[in-house]
Amino acid sequence: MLALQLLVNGIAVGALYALAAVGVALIFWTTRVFHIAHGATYLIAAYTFVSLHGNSVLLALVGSTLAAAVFGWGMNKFVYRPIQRSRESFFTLFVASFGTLIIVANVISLWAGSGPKALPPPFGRVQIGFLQVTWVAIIAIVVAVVFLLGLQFFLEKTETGVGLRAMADDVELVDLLGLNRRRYATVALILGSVLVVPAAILTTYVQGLTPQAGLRIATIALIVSIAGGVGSLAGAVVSAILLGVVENVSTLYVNASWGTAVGFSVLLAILVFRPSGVIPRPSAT
Amino acid sequence: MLQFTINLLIMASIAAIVASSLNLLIGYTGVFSIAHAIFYGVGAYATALVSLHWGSSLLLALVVALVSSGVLSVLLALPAARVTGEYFVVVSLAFALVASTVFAQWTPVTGGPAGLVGISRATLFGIGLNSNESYLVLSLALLALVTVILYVLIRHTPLGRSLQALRDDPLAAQALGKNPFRLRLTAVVISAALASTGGVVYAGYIAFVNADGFGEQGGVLFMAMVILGGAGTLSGPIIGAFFITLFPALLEFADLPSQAKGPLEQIIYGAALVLLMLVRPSGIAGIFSALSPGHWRRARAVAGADAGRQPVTGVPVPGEYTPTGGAA
Amino acid sequence: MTSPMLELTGVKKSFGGNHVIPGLDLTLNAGEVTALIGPNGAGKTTIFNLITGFLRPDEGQVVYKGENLHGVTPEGIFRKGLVRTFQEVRVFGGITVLENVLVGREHGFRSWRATKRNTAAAMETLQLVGLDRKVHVMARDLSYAEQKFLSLARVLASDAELLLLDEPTSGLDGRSLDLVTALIPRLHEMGRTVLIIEHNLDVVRSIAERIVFLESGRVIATGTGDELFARQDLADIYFGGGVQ
Amino acid sequence: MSLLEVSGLTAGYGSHAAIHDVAARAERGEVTALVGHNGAGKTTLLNSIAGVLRNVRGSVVFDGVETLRGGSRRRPSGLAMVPQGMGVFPSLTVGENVTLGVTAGGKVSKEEAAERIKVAQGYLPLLAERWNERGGRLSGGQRQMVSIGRALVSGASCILLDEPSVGLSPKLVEDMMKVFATLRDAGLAIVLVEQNVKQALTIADRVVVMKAGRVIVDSSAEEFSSRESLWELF
Repeated sequence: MLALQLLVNGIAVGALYALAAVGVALIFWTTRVFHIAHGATYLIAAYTFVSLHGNSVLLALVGSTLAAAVFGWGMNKFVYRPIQRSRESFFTLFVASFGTLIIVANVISLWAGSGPKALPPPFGRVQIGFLQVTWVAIIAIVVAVVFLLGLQFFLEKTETGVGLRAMADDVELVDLLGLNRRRYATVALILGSVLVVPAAILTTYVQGLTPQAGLRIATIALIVSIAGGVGSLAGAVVSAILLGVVENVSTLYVNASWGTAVGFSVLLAILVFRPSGVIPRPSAT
Repeated sequence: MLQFTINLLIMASIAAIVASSLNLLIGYTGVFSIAHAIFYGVGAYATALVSLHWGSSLLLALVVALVSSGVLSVLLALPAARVTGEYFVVVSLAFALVASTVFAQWTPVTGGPAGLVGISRATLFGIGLNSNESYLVLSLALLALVTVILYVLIRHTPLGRSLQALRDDPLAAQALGKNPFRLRLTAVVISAALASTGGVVYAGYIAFVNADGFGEQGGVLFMAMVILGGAGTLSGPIIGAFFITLFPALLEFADLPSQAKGPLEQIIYGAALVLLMLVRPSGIAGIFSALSPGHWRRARAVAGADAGRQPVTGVPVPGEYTPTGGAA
Repeated sequence: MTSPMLELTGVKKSFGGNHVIPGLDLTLNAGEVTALIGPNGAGKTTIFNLITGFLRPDEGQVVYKGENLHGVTPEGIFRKGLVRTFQEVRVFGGITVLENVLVGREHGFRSWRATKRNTAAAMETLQLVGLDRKVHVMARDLSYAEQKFLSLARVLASDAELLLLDEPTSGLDGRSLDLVTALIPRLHEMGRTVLIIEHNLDVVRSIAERIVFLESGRVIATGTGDELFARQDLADIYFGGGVQ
Repeated sequence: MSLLEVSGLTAGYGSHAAIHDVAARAERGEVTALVGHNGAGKTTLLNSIAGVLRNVRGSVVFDGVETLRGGSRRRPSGLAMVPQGMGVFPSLTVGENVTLGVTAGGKVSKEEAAERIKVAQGYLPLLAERWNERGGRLSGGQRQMVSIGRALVSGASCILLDEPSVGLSPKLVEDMMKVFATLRDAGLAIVLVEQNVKQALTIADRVVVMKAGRVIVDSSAEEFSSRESLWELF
């Protein structure tokens, strides 16, 4: 019974991880950058929300979405693209991304303090059968489903969405065909950054917020999107939920502080034994 | 003031030892690890445990540190062999997060969040290294030793040449009889063992060990030292380590509220990383090398070394697995 | 009569239902220079990959000096005495020219002691390809033609008996082209066995003792240059049409 | 004036020039066959025309406009490329693969896009038959057709084809050549890189031979066919 409860909690957490991870996946497809600065986007969205939500929740929502989008756009325009123009390696890009995360996290802790921030839990919980589920968890699952389906629709049905999937398949071919790779990268960075907003807000409601959360969430997003199989959104979602579930269910056996470590170990083991990920993309040959 | 300077130099030398050993991976083997602080930590904890249970012999602590970090590093090397290049960055980051949990939570061994206290200063051949000055000598001597080992390994051994060949072109290296798995494994083990010696000095000097700095935060810092200084050069990581350790000390003299200093330091080196990547990815050593001709040419960045390499035509390569499905 | 050094029998390979090598038999005799020619897509590089362990045959076997190479890794195959070059230039850019050559000669810990001897041999090879004045230059600072020479020097300096050269002259012209063309007969004199993929038919004519003509992964004809280039049917295949 | 006119073109990778001082042209309603052995520089020439390469010097005039001017490497619209190696996106459907061609050609109305697709399906019936199949599930020949279809729907007046017949059966190649002939007759300029010289000659109007990065022959197809032997050109 407890296990079932933990399973539900795990799915809720995993749903939020999935939202963070698909953003990273989209950005990786188009820019080939391990966008660890996604953690910075998360912090910017969450802190904007926290500081504005006293005035109006709606204003806070709009504000944090805008902030995330602008940051993502700026990252591409002022960091990734200039570096890519001089044809530097992935590691150069990654280090620059990491540097940005460090800057943002510390500017935030100068401005807002390095201590934890919390939001009042808004809605309490409901009883479903023997399960106690918080409303936040339910909202998290619903929001994740809605956003992921929306993303799926975008990728399947719009011209730009198809272009993004093409990038995941074969970037060089996209170049050869004369498709506008730069535009796709811009779209992916803005879209990916916006997708992290609901994750940032809801996670803040559940777990609170510190400047250190940025690196943690970005690492989760990166490892999840790689373990899921590069080029595969479904894989990212599956491994995000797997991570959430393992994290929570493992507390049956070990202290809760080991949760993430156990979850990561599972994902690392998957990568060792199945380097192409949970759901590998179709082979090019 | 003198003690303050000595303290800084000791910490900088320790950092330089770890950064130089990490450079063997990032700069010379093409394995991009952010997990290296783990082995620094293993060295520190090993020393603490030796000191608490078996006494203060430096040599014993070194042996235990070398062996335990070498053995543990195989765990990291397994994915390094399977997951190549760029993906390993993320794998190592995840590794570092797992390790920081282990350091902080495995209370029976590591003392948990409280850490291990009461570590004594080391003795070498029966002589106690009790003063800070003697630790300065120890740390500088060890840094010199590590640098010499790396120099000989990289410039004058077949192994060093093979590692660099693997870094520059794994496929061609394989065609010339190099086993990528075994080479990466060897490099990771050697590099981890060397890094642990930094932890040995650290634990004896500070006399206290807890999980701070041995997880992802520390890992990022060491990576930053290597990159800022210049990967793939012997001097680069040392320059980077001294820069990152000493530069914040200047802030000590600035009139700033104390809680602002930490973040400000971090912002400075974060900004240095971003700017350097935008302007000159070969690091500070790369800037020097651009100014002076001749053998300094070696100093060209590895961070940018694979730029413009022609794509592999044709074959999927067994043994060169990447999660992109390239090995399908 | 020379003994067969390498024997491919019934080798098949397909990629995603595309039968690149539908069934290949090929024999190389020790000490011969054999050229593989044929239109693009005939499967020449695939054959190299199959021989050197970068790809595994779906069926059939590759036998080197009586030993089946099935399941041997590329590095293992090198140690048995087969070495290859790649179509594109693949030098180790971050180490010197001399070090590049040493990499192909040094294996395991015993080579520590042999460094002096290895260096002498490497220098000799570099002289052969005209890079002896650039031994301490970083490989990435060489010109394209020089990098091409260096990849050749690397395989020559190895102790391998069978050299597989994938388009050693591509992208070269003038003097560089002549240098490579002159080099290959010298390998022959040194007792090496050479299998070469080459599109420049002038080069093929001047160096190959035996030419294997491929089409769609099959051997269509084998013979000397004079024999093959006189045949109209082969010209038709090379320049047009498929197998009728 | 020719639709596409290349002159003094030198291009390559890094510091290595793979083609030197190349001049060539392509006319509307003509098939220009570009032949030569591997490494002769054919693909480099195509890539520099298509604006994919960075190190390009010289002049490429397309439809009266200099496309290399001012360091811009933009592909001229009206020029479509069918890259080497059956370039389809394996996880995209045939429909999505083809529709990307419309996107590559620039903004058009929905009606125009639908019309172009219909026309392309007319030339290549396979496209309609397999519209919802994933690219990764197609055979080599089918992929090539998708790749050609994608070039057609871009609204191009000139199509560059890089060795489209490699790895295809003679029957498929023959069918493909017929498609090219039809397109030529519809007024398109076609640049066909082929190693299969005889095959190319069946539809070519002009033949350009490259060797070691230079153009060594540029002649009409009849003139070229009257040569005794081709061996010395290779």
